[in-house]
Amino acid sequence: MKNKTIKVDYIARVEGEGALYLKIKNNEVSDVRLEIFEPPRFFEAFLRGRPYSEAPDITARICGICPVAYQMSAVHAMENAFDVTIPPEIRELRRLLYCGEWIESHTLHLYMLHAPDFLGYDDVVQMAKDYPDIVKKALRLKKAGNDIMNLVGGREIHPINVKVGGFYKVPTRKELMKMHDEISWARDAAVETARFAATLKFPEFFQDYECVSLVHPDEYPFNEGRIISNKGVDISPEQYDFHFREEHVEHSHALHSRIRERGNYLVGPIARYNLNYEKLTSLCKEIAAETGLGRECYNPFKSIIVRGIETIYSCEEALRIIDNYRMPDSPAVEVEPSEATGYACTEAPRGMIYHRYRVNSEGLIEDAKIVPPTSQNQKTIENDLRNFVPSLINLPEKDLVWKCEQAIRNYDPCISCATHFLKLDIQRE
Amino acid sequence: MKLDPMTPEAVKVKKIFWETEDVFTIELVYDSDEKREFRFKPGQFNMLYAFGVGESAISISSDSSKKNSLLHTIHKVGYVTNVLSKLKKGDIIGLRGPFGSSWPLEEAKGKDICIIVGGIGLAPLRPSIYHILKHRKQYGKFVLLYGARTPRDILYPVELESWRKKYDIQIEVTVDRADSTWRGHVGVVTTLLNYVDLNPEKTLAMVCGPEIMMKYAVDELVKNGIAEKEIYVSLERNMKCALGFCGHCQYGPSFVCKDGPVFSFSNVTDIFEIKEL
Amino acid sequence: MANKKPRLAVFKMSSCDGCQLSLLDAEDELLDVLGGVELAYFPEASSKMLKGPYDIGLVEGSITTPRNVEEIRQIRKDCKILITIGACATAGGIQALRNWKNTQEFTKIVYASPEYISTLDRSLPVNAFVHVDFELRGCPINKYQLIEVLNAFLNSRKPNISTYSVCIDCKLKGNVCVMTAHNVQCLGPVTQTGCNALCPSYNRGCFGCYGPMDSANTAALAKQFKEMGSTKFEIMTAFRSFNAYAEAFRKESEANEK
Amino acid sequence: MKTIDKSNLDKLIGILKKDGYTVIGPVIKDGAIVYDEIDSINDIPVGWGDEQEAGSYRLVKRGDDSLFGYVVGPQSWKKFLFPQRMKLWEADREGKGFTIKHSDEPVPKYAFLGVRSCELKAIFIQDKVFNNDLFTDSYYNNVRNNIFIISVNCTQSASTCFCVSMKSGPKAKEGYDISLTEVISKDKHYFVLDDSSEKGKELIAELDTPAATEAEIKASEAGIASAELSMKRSMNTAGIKELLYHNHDHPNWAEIASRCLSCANCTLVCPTCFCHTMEDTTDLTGDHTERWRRWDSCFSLDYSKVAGGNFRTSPKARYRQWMTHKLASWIDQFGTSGCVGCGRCISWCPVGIDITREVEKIRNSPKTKS
Ligand SMILES: Cc1cc2nc3c(=O)[nH]c(=O)nc-3n(C[C@H](O)[C@H](O)[C@H](O)COP(=O)(O)OP(=O)(O)OC[C@H]3O[C@@H](n4cnc5c(N)ncnc54)[C@H](O)[C@@H]3O)c2cc1C
Ligand code: SF4
Ligand code: SF4
Ligand code: SF4
Repeated sequence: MKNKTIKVDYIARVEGEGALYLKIKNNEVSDVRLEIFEPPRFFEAFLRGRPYSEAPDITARICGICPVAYQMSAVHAMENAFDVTIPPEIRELRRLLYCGEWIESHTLHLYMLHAPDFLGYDDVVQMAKDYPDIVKKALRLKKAGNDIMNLVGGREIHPINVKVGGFYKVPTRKELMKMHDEISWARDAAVETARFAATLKFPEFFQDYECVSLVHPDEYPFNEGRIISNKGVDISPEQYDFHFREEHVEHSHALHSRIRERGNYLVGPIARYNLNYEKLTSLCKEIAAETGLGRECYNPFKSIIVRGIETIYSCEEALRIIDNYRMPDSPAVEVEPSEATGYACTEAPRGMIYHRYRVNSEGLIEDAKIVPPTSQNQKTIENDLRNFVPSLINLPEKDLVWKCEQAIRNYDPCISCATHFLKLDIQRE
Repeated sequence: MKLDPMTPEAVKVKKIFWETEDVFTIELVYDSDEKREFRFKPGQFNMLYAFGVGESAISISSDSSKKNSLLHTIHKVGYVTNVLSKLKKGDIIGLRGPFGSSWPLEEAKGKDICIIVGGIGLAPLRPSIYHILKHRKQYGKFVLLYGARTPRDILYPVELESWRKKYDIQIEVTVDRADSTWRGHVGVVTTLLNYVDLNPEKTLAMVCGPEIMMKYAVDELVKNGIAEKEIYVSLERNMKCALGFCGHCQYGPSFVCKDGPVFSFSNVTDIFEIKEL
Repeated sequence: MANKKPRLAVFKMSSCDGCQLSLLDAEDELLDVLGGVELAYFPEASSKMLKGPYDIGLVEGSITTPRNVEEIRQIRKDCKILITIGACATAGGIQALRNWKNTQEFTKIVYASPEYISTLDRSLPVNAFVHVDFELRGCPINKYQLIEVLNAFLNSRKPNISTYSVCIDCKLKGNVCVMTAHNVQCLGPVTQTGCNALCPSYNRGCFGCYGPMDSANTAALAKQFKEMGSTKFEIMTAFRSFNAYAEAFRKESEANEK
Repeated sequence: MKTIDKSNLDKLIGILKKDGYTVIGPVIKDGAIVYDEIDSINDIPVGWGDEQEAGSYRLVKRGDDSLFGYVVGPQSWKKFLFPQRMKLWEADREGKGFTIKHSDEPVPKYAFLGVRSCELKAIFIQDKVFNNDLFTDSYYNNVRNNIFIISVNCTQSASTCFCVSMKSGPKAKEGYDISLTEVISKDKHYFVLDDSSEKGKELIAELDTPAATEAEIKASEAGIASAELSMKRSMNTAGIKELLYHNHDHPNWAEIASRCLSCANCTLVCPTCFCHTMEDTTDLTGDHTERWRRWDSCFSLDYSKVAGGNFRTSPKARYRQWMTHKLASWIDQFGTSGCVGCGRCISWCPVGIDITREVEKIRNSPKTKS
């Protein structure tokens, strides 16, 4: 069949609501649109007029899946605006919180949302029937991440302990040490996870992405670094707006982001991995080699292995932080708001987030800009589909739809973030 | 050793049947030994426990001289009573009790008896009615005034009829809302006092029903010249432990669970009118 | 429990997904919970999307678009028991902040081509449109409370969900009150419990995730905040956050507007 | 009367621990003094005092190295005798029936160090509550019968204290195993000790506790007297039962309700408040269930709910219930006031409602009963 119209209403196992529209003409994709009909929630608008100190709590609510990345980006942007310097102990605790979110979120996506695609299940509950041990381990691993979020952040969704300047309360060494054994277990489970991911069947599909990620001289990036791409971007977060531009397209409630000079780009695990491989621990590198991932990855389907590697990293980093922990003298430093603009980029599990705030002399937010990972990837997702679908053109419709959804889920798209659910609507003419 | 009063004991449903659309009666025997006897005084109540769901205070509605089983007549209103209503013969529930004070059947000896009940309030008084009918000679005139919502809500209609036929008792029934079959009184239960002839000097009254109904009934009784100390009411409050520990059923200085539920009106006169006590 | 497993459906309106994620975050109980029901519709977790009717429907998110309105009406028809989960679904959520603003302007702030955006003027709770059988509060909900509600419905018992103040749980936990001991503004005395007094346990004042408790005396608390040194504006923003459109909080924030 | 010094006091803690007691004493947590397990005298807040006012509590440095230089904090001993949450029993479904199991955990054995006179009285009051004319609460009594009490007489008072009015302090007169009065003079720091119980005498025998001199006893009495003299608050309890019973429609109730948050803090900090509720939980299969008892409060709306209505919905009626119960109906129920004058409900009320003032307001303009 050369021309076709297929319509599937919803793509499941992504966070949020959207639709995919595909038009196939002469075995070519003539139009592809990732439609995001997640209702707009206007965060940037109602942040205006609110005290700067509320930004971490409010922006956490943009996304229940990666609230830490949001609230920490807000915190960093505010600290950037007011020139706040954070003692190293607090910075470490913040990294620990990221570790928690990465472990939790990557495990969720890897096992509960993405693996069923490769194995042909509707969901993890069905998968659990055939792979009970794997699923139980997955849940335990995910819980280890959530335990960190709970202790450091207060709770796993919308943590309450984060504030501009530090934390409300910091854990004692004893409290942190209590998690040590479980996280050591988690590190081993993460190694098995990466190995498990590598056993899945991957289509031969490579894309020449412009990978964009934070790069830090000493660390695998969570909360700090320059914005670097493999095609020449090398800027600080302050310069983000000069190089990246958001477009509003008709079919989506999310804004599409582009690099001004070149167009679409990729953020997320693969981008981070390709640009920061050197900063990974030796165990990560060892497993990357063992699983055949190599030093670089351009097959989006293999993002599932990269998530495994990053989960190992997060566990090891968490252990390092716990082992070296010294309780800070005070849970937070004083913050003196002033009229200023602050910028920050941090790495959510799904990719880089950009926050910019202009604050007035009373500490009220005058203007806010937030660019979540999914809107940065949206164009790239569409491109992937444009290039991937022709190879599938002869598949029965059901399988074709399945593959398309799988390709979208490579990105762990979080459409709540982008503003969130997918509706697939393929037309073949 | 006395059993821990907080732990329910297993009892078995011997019979369960619907009295009206939303009121049912269950008959219970001890699960450990069906011959084991229950002891209680008319007016007392039990805490009935539905496994995993919770407990409800329910008055005993059977004849206290029949000791091998207990009857409880229950209005289905919420979680616990809903689950109880679905029990089948042979099912096991928990029971704690009996608790609380009882109707003054000793003090009532030699006196005329006027029982005024509304709705489910007939159930807690049924054991007293059995007692008085059984010892009919010890009491004077015996009047039962009963108000139900509609003719279809009248409890124990067959039994009422047989009492009327077999014993020396005046029974007047009224309904709030009549239907086409109804030939009896319509209106609030207190109006039935117009149809009875009591000697206020030697009458003892027992009243049970919604609090508002009891207020009116007591008012009327007092107006008719019956002394406050000769009027008894049965009160209801939220109840959790039934032992006087949890505090929920406080009614001024009293705990309804152990000082009540049956009170001499003269002991509560001062607080009966207080709103939201 | 009945032989036939009850059919569970999870729906999303305008929200951050956090509340439905709570279910997936219940790692220890997840397989038992989902094993106890037939997962008929839960797009965030499953590709299997069965048509109604459903026995229990969980709805996350507030109603903010014409599309939401249509959906929620259909969901009500499809679900025997409808339970709203979270501050968005029960009170309009953080996005109800726009209810005090002009949506057109809001749209312009965020989107370059506002004409593409279709949205209602206000973000409203589900019960503004359809009857709701049980409301589970929280931003986000507490996963243990969610399991408790599902568990209670499955076992025909009353959910052990308290409607009293955060203070009660705060004291039961043995916390030291941040308001009396540290002069910190805390919404706990007028906020319904559910989080197990999380913020005070972290030396922070409650900011009201679970919305007003059953008899919230917000005016008295606002007066106290003032005496503690808060400005009207601070009091206004305190009440106007994640449950801004819940009546008691809405009124108090409006009383402190000017 | 004897005296004991700090190091022997520390030894006493050791002896108690060796005897299998969990020793509980005052410790600092998050800016207040609470009761928790202690290992030695070093866990006790040295040199700290407290400043309390209606709706406010602050720890302050005293400038000496006293061990007990503060009064009472937000917690009381009731959390050990009558825990906030406690499983009464659990049950498993078995066929059509079920079997009930009680906890086989050993009953805790507590030694309380630093029980103030008002708190001791509060314990006696709860003894009456949990042993009424018909029933005894074994859960309470099992723990209660196992405790060892070291009381401490107050030598200072907070502005919120009014134990003198309630005849419950500042000196503990009975019911302790050992009582201590701390004395810090220019050159000496010691405690005047009274061992009134057999058990107390037995333990003290193992320590170095010289007989107290007259001067030492005098110094300790002077400390107690200064606590009494410095007490700022008071409550006139004459005829208080009738006063409150006859003023249930006093306009002040509505006025209080305009300030009261119904947050229940007063009932939870009160050392005598005993109201609790029951909760039944099930596991997901529905085959295992547990009955829990949890502190409740007359300020919660569910407290007075019954099928089809609620006996006490207005905050006004809830506050009235609390105060009238505490100060009036308690006397009818248990032969004693329910208030020991510890002042906790005053300090820990977030809006600073003061029970002594509210009584005073009613007393000053009583509505005579018609
Ligand atoms: C002394 C006494 C005797 C009673 N006798 C009878 C009787 O013979 N027949 C009858 O049908 N009903 C009787 N009731 C009322 C009966 O206890 C309630 O209707 C029943 O508890 C409702 O429980 P539920 O779980 O079905 O309702 P829900 O409304 O779901 O109740 C939930 C909770 O509220 C509390 N509660 C609700 N209503 C009451 C209430 N009225 N009294 C105390 N606690 C309540 C219970 O603790 C229960 O756990 C009596 C009540 C008392 C106090
Ligand atoms: S800290 Fe807040 S929630 Fe806790 S008791 Fe104080 S006022 Fe209540
Ligand atoms: S803000 Fe209040 S309701 Fe929310 S988590 Fe904190 S204490 Fe709980
Ligand atoms: S009522 Fe107040 S002062 Fe009296 S004992 Fe209770 S908390 Fe202390």
